[in-house]
Amino acid sequence: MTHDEAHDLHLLHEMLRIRRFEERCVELYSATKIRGFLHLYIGEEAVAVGVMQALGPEDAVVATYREHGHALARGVPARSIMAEMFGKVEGCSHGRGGSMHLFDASRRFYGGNAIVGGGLPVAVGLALADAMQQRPRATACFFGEGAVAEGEFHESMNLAALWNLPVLFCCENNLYAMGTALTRSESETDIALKAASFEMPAWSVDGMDVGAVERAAGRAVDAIRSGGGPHFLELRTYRFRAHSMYDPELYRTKDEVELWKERDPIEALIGEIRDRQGFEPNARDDLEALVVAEIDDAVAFAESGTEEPVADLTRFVTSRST
Amino acid sequence: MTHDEAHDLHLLHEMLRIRRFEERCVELYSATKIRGFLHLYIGEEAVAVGVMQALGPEDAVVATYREHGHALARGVPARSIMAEMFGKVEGCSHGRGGSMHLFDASRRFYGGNAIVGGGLPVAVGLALADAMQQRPRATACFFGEGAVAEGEFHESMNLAALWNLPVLFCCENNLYAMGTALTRSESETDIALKAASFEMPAWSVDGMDVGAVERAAGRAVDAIRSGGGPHFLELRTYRFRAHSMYDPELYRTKDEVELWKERDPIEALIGEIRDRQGFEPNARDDLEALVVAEIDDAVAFAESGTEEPVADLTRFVTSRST
Amino acid sequence: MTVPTVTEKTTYRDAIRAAMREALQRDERVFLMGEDVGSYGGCFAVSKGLLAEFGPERIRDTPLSESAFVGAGIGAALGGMRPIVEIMTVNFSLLALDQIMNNAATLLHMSGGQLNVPLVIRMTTGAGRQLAAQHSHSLEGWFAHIPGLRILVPATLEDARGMLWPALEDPDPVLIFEHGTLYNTSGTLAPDSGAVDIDRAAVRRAGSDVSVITYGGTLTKSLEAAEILATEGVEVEVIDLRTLRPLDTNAILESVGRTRRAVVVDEGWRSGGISAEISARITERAFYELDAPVSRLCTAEAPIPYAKHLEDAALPQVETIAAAVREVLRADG
Amino acid sequence: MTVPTVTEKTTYRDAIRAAMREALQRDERVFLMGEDVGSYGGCFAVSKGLLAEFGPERIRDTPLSESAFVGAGIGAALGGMRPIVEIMTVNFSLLALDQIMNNAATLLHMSGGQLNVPLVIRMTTGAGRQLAAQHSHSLEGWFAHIPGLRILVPATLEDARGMLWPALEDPDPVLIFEHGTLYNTSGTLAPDSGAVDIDRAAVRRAGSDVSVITYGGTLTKSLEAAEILATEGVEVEVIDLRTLRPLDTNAILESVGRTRRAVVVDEGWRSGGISAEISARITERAFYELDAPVSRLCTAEAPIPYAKHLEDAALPQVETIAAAVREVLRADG
Ligand SMILES: Cc1ncc(C[n+]2csc(CCOP(=O)(O)OP(=O)(O)O)c2C)c(N)n1
Ligand SMILES: Cc1ncc(C[n+]2csc(CCOP(=O)(O)OP(=O)(O)O)c2C)c(N)n1
Ligand SMILES: [Mg+2]
Ligand SMILES: [Mg+2]
Repeated sequence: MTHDEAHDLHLLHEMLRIRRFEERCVELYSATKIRGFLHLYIGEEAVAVGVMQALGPEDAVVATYREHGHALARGVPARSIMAEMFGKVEGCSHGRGGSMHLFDASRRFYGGNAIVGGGLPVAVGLALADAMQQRPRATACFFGEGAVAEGEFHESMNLAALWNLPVLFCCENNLYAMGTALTRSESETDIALKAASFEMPAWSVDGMDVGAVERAAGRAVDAIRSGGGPHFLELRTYRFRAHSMYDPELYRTKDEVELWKERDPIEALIGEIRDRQGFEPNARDDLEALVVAEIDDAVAFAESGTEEPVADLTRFVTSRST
Repeated sequence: MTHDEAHDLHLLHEMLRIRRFEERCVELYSATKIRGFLHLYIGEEAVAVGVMQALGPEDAVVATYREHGHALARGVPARSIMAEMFGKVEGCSHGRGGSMHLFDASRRFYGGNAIVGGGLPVAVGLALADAMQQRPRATACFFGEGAVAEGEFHESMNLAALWNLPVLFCCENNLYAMGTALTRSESETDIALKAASFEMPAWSVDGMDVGAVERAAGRAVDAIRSGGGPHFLELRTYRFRAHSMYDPELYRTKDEVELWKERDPIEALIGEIRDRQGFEPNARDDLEALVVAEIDDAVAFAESGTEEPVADLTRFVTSRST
Repeated sequence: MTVPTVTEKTTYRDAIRAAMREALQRDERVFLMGEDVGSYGGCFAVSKGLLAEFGPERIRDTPLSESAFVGAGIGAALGGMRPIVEIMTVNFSLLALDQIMNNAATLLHMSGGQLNVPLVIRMTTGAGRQLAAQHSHSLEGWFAHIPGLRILVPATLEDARGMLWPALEDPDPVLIFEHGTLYNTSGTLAPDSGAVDIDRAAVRRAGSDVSVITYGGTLTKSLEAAEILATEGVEVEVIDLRTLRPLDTNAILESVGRTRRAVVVDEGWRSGGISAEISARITERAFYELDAPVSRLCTAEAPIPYAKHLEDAALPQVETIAAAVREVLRADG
Repeated sequence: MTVPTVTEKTTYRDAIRAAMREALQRDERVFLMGEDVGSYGGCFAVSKGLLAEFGPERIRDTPLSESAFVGAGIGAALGGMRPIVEIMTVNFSLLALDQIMNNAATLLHMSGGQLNVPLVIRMTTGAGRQLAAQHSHSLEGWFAHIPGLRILVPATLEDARGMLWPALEDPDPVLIFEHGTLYNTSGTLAPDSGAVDIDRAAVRRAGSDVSVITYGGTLTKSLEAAEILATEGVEVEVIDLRTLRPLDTNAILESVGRTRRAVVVDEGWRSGGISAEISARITERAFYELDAPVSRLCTAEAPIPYAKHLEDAALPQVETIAAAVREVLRADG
């Protein structure tokens, strides 16, 4: 297998991990093992997987409440994510955060922010710390196109551009903010153009094509690391599922969803591999089996996890409340 | 005198009213008759006077804490403004607002907002009310270029553009927000270009030329009234005085200030009248005398005003607390 | 032909929707604006169907811009409309606090009585649904600190149905906090159920031994605790505050004057919460009538955790309310 | 050659500047960021001269974007820096409340102890300078409602000088509120004046008849009232809270346990203010030791008016504090 072939399989594996992990989450939600809000990333896997390829362990990631994919692609173990959603101490946030608040300081994965737009200023600050300490790092900040209307988006973009900070803004444009279509949330619907108005290099990328995402992110991160300041990627994608578990999806048609499903990033990559290099007959099955095993293990791990003692409820409200 | 000549004199008169009024305010501040923060508009008179020409009594105005000029040009009587700054019941806000909070509901003058950017959403709402009630009105909203960095600017611009609301955004670009130069507050220093990124017609105008301001505002308001949606004017101007009474002006040079003073909007208009039509030898003196009389009267009125009874302190906290 | 019943089965959610529909029908200046109130049908399905009935001008989906659309509500109110602004949940209202405190609450006074802001802001509040720290705040008591606002906390179907209209008639800004766990509450309501008094607290259960003073999401829990205590021979009076600003101090004092003991229950954090205010007022005005110090039962002073057992432990519960009452009865006068 | 004196003449403003300068010299991770902290010299001249000394990387002027630069402070703290973020005045902090409550105060707990936010936010608070409704808030007591924050209120030169360093050493977010009327306060300070304890309240004047519990802008007024009352034979103990979260409850109880009477004075609005919390705590823990109900003296529940006589009437003053004390002494136990 060539290096390229191996890498394609790696990308496929990563996307499958996210897809199957979340499908299992839905089952576990129905089984009331997982509770609270659960936002699925299914359909958008190429975005997180593509961008993460451009980052090294020294870089930082800030994500949203729809962040299972980002956490998995960043290397947060499936076990600790699943345990988190089960509310167990072994979870990556000790069971306190749940689906919307995955954290892993050791992997510089800073969450898991459930206030739309709330992660952007924090990402700017992480990048500021790197800049002030002269570390050639990047901070990738993910958010939806709905966040673009928020004041915090505007303030953060300006600050990052003004101070030439090493931030990679990754706008996941899936066309809807809950039930609000982009055309009803932005006067200027060309998000990359909008970003460019901050004097920041901004490209729009096919977010259903993991290779395209990887290449764009790679170029941007290279530029960022060499002092090029913040960059912006508009990643055009689509969520195949409802906004959350409680969404009757009144705002879009089944046809529209079906049309986008034809551009499934996983099937697209498989098609590409097949066309380009041929695809080992069992390659997909092998990956699927690996993924199932990983998820089974994660679920078993989560099931057997422990509950935090109630006495610890106020532990870590401050560092001294232990 | 032709209509045009009379109109030029009217513009001159309005600008002089503002200039002399504020000069008197400085004296009264030193005499501790006026207290609190006092922000002078001197140098920027052409902006308020030019824009107001385009508005009718049915239109609305939202301003900032640097709003003596807007209030005067809008027709709020000098008496009631001065009484306000003296903290008297006869003041346009009953002495409760002071310099930063001039209100006059009868003239649809909605203040007087001392939170930078805080007036923009309110202006959008006033325009929304007009749009929903199908009234062909405009709401003029004044703010400084410093406000452009605030999230509320971004949110308000988007909402106005998205909903095609009748707002005239008037950005008074005087190059500084307190001591912060535009180049250190905005990654994109072309404010009109920035505004255009909301898909809103945006022009930049010489804010030291009252005629230019009047013409631009007139065109914009015509367009707004006929359903053209929000328009944006960047009015390039300069404040000749300190930010407020407490500003040591460390951030700009005397030379820069002197250079701008050569473009004094009042002298510029006088020069123009002189060149174009000739200028009655006594015209300026006559106007100055009128203005002095008006201000003397206003000061006398304010001096003889009454203090609100302390028992009324909580009156109007709600409508029922009377 | 069936004889019409005097009451109809409904839910808290439907009662709020009915109130909005009525207001929209009754006054053409009324409109609803907020994130996903239209096409999505409301994030908690409260406004479902209203878009079809009233159209997109009056059921207005907004972009994610809490500060701008709350401020736009203020402006629209100044311009003669009667906006109902929905902030999805109280957790996002922090983004709009400048507009709420510095404009909505302030304009009337600061303008010397010239500028009324007849604005209604509705939002969901509270914990109990495993939504974790950023989606579980109970800040209504905290908002009650702000002069110029009226704060309503409907806990019953009648109030869900009846508070909106008087709120819209109020010439000043009114914030209505709907506890997220209440939307599915069901019960019966008279079909002609209409406006309620928004100035007065209500005695939801009469009792002579101790007053439990509460509101919103902890009312039902308090009533359940009272039932348990009744089996122990303790008669609890349960006061539903209904309005957190202005507080109906007289109703509180009247009850405590009789029972001489009080437990204040609320879902906000303890320090500096509304319970502290109620305790302080009782102490100031009824100190000599008290047989025991006023007691408070609030939420643990921590961000709300996701794990169910921890969230349960953080919030006032039937059992902890009952325990707090027993404790106050043990104190000697 | 003159013998060096042990104390130096200074002002509250200079003391804060000296504290910042020391911190900047001592720890290269420390930097200052906010509107006009650099070129302008600080809106209240607090940071004057620091730009020249430390350069624009460490004395960072920000655009007008309170939410973003407070959030950036949070991020920078997560990234290993020790930011001092200046919000010009508390009135503008409302724009940053989402970042403060949902991120700064929450991240450590929500992440299960992984993410410390060693951030210091300084801001001016308070009224008394005729700045009117939108520039006169006293919200420090209101911020003290939020778990996860430490709230400091330096009222003396020692505290202005000495609270910053321990605040920077605190691994968690600390908010420091500087009352605007204090900047010009002058007095003497030991040149080696250094870090102070930020966990404890202080007795600023000992007395046996009644405890006046206060902080910040009303400390001096309370001490003056105490002097007047001393001439009437009343010995007032004045407690300076110094830290509003966590409250030093023991110090309060210790004093009230001796004096058996308490007046809480603060410049916030009364309902739901920090005084209510203090009153409630005293009632809960020292009810049976009290000879009179705890009394509160706060700011009138109104936006602060511009006119001087009205502003004066709205705020606690020496005379009204003295009157409140006399009133509490009249109450019989
Ligand atoms: C400040 C804020 N307002 C509202 C919400 C409720 N909410 C959660 S997700 C969401 C839509 C966000 O859309 P987008 O940014 O496009 O991200 P997507 O969900 O499509 O990934 C909304 C309105 C929130 N979490 N935070
Ligand atoms: C939200 C907010 N932050 C900070 C301030 C303090 N402040 C008052 S005026 C001002 C500068 C504003 O500059 P600009 O918008 O350009 O208006 P100009 O004063 O130049 O007319 C600042 C920082 C404020 N009033 N509101
Ligand atoms: Mg989206
Ligand atoms: Mg300016």
